Amino acid sequence: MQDATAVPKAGENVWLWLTKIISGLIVFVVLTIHLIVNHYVAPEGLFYYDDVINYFKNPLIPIMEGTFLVFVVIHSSLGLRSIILDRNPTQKVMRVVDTVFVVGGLAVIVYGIWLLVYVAGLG
Amino acid sequence: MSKPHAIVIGAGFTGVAIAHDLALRGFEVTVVERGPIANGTSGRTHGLLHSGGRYAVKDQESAIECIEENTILRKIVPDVIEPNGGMFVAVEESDLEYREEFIAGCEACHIPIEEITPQEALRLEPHLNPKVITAFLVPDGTFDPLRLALAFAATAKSNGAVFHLFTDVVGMVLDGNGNVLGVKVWDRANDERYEIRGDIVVNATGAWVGQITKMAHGHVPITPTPGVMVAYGHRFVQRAINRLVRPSDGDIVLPQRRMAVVGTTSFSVDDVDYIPIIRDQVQMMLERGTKLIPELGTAKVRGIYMATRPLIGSSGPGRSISRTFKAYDHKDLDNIDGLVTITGGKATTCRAMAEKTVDIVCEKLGISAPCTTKEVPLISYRRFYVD
Amino acid sequence: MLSREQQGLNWLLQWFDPRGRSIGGLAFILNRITALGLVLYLYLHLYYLRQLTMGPQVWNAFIDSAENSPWIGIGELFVIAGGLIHGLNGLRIALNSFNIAVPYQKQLFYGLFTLALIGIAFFAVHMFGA
Amino acid sequence: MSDEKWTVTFIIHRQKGPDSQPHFDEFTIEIHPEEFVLDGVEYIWAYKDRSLVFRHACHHTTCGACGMRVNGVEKLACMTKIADVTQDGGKIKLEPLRNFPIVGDLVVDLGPLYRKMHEVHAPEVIPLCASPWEGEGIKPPQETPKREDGEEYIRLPDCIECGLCVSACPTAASDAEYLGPAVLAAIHIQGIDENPDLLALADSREGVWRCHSAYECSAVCPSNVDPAWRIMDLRKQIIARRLKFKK
Repeated sequence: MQDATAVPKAGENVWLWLTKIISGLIVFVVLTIHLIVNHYVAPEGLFYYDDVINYFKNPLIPIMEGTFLVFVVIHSSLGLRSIILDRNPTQKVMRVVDTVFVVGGLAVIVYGIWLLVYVAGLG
Repeated sequence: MSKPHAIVIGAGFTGVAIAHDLALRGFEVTVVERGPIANGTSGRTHGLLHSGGRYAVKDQESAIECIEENTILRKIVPDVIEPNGGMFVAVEESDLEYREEFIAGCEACHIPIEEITPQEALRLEPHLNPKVITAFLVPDGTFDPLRLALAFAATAKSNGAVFHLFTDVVGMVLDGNGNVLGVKVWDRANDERYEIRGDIVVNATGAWVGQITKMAHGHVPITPTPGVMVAYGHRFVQRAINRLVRPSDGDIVLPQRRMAVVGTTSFSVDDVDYIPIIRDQVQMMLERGTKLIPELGTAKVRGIYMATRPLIGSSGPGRSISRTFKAYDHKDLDNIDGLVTITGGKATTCRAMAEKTVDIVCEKLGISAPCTTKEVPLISYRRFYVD
Repeated sequence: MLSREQQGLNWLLQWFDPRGRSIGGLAFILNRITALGLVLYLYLHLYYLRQLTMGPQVWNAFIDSAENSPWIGIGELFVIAGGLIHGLNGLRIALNSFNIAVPYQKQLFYGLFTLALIGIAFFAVHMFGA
Repeated sequence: MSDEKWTVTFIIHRQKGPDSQPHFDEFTIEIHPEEFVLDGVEYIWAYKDRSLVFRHACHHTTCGACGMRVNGVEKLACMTKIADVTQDGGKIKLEPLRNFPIVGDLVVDLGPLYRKMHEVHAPEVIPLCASPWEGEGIKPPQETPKREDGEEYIRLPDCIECGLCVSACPTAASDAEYLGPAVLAAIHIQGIDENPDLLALADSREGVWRCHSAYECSAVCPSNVDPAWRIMDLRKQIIARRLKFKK
């Protein structure tokens, strides 16, 4: 244990926390829907190419998967970030971490949506 | 001229109060303590800030010291004290025999008391034995033992005193004539041995003063007199409840944080480093305690502990020895210069003990500096760790 | 304070060592392990999905190779288990963060963890049964 | 109460100075099962090994000095009965608290905790009514009769600054600047409405959001502070204020 800094440090706050909790809840809800939908759409499992393409024919599916992607990236980034925070990095390191998460997260989302659009377009 | 250097052995109440007083009077102060702050008798005190009522009949010298120091401590260190007063209660007809003596004694010692009806006593303290016959309100209080010591130590430290904790005094540095020049110490936390030299060594080791004076080939009459205390996990009362009797065993119940602490007994021992808990005495505490607070009988025990009072003198049963204190200059006692011993007393009177001791030290060293500890408020105990 | 060097990997031990931990501490350990596992899975998953763009042959070959390996099935069950444990415990933490049911966090954990176990058993039977 | 003593082996963490290599020493003693772990430690110091250092003062849970890990779990040694942590012929492993600098053997420097408590101006004494004291954990205050002079009763707070919560906290394990359970509880007790400085601190990088709900603090707290509950309540309060549900 070290001494507290008299000045409160930025880097974690109520908004980040609420975002983490809400994105987590959305992931939880979408995942539940995903499991139920899958059970009805593809009771034998969703493996082979044609099954996947068929699955994506319904326009609601890419929307659902896209929502899942966006919020799971947000939730996991904030989660990883709080684990990194536990190692008490300097504010400078934290700025780099934040940049990596924002740029990387956006890249992953763009890639994922491109993939969704591409696969949906195959049908 | 450089500051005179005083070495204080012991960081119990007396030691830290002396360090505080010495620092205020311009000394360079080094405190050597074999454990952490207040690990001996001081830490294990009952925690009663005496109004003096307990001693008002048989030991008026102590009673007067208590009421004076009680008032001062409330003023200079309010943040370690629960200042909620105390109550002396008679629960048996025979207790009433003591009533007149008690009133007269308190009056003689200027202890403000107020007799209240049993109904009022039970309204104030609903857990009290409903058989209460009469009750007196007195200005007792409760304190946190470690934090009281820390507050003195913190203030001393902020005035330049240096504390060597976990450091045993293993011998004296003597000159050719047997006078004390300093102490040989053993830092047990780091396992290092070294010497500290000073202009005066103050032995404030309470029940252990004999061991220190022996190292200088001196002696002090002392009767270590332990007593047992039992802490229960429920705050039954808001003020210190005393039985209206001559000081006896198990006749005080104190509130402290979320607890009630019952004490105490009085017996003699030879070895004071480790005193086993005596089961019969714990049982007696419970029996006597329930006379005051019947619900103690069903309460959960949180802690049982023994503390060793350093009573002055070398004989006689513990209860009959005065609770007052004495400071000795070993020049007068054993023709050993450079060593002063203080012992006896009570937690409540630690500031006065320090004043008296430092007066002797100043006189010995030819320093004229008045004591100001009555007026100087102590800083927060937490600041012992801040600087 | 211990310096980074003196601390060594002590912090890692303190995060994940279950000895002497109470229910809440065990829940924290599970939550952190499942979190790390799920993140790893998420990014591997996204990476392998890229093969969907390479046409049916590539993808189906990939699926076939995966189907033949018993590890993939076990891995999938781990992902489902991780998701269930992390998700259900996440509900508990979310509720607690609005100071709901904090005094009952243990019971809540037992309840939700039982639910997770039932879910895991269901999927295990579903995937490997029959 | 039987006078039968048990034979118990204490396995004690030894380390001289913060930089030396730690090891364990074993001491086998006869001790009454109803005695406390701290009594055993003091016995070992008195008769077995004078070089042992350990913290203690009040021996009845009001001072918070004797926190240590008993068989891996944070305890106040003064209130931990031998019979509750071992059996006749058994062992007791004693280690210093975690997440504080080591001074030696079983002694850690609680300074960082005291300094943080000082920085959040945690009250040293509180009005009785501000601190509920009935039962285990946080419960509504029980009606206490008014004083004879109508004044408030003043009491020492529940938190004894023993550091057990900080030692048990997995976040404090790797982030020494995290305010930690005791300090956050001290903020909660004072109220963030009345203390904007504390609101800012609680809602900062070292504040309440860093808690991972392990609830180890409340599990080991010997003094009914229930820091975990208080941290969660702080979260609720901060969310309400930031979302302007409450001015």
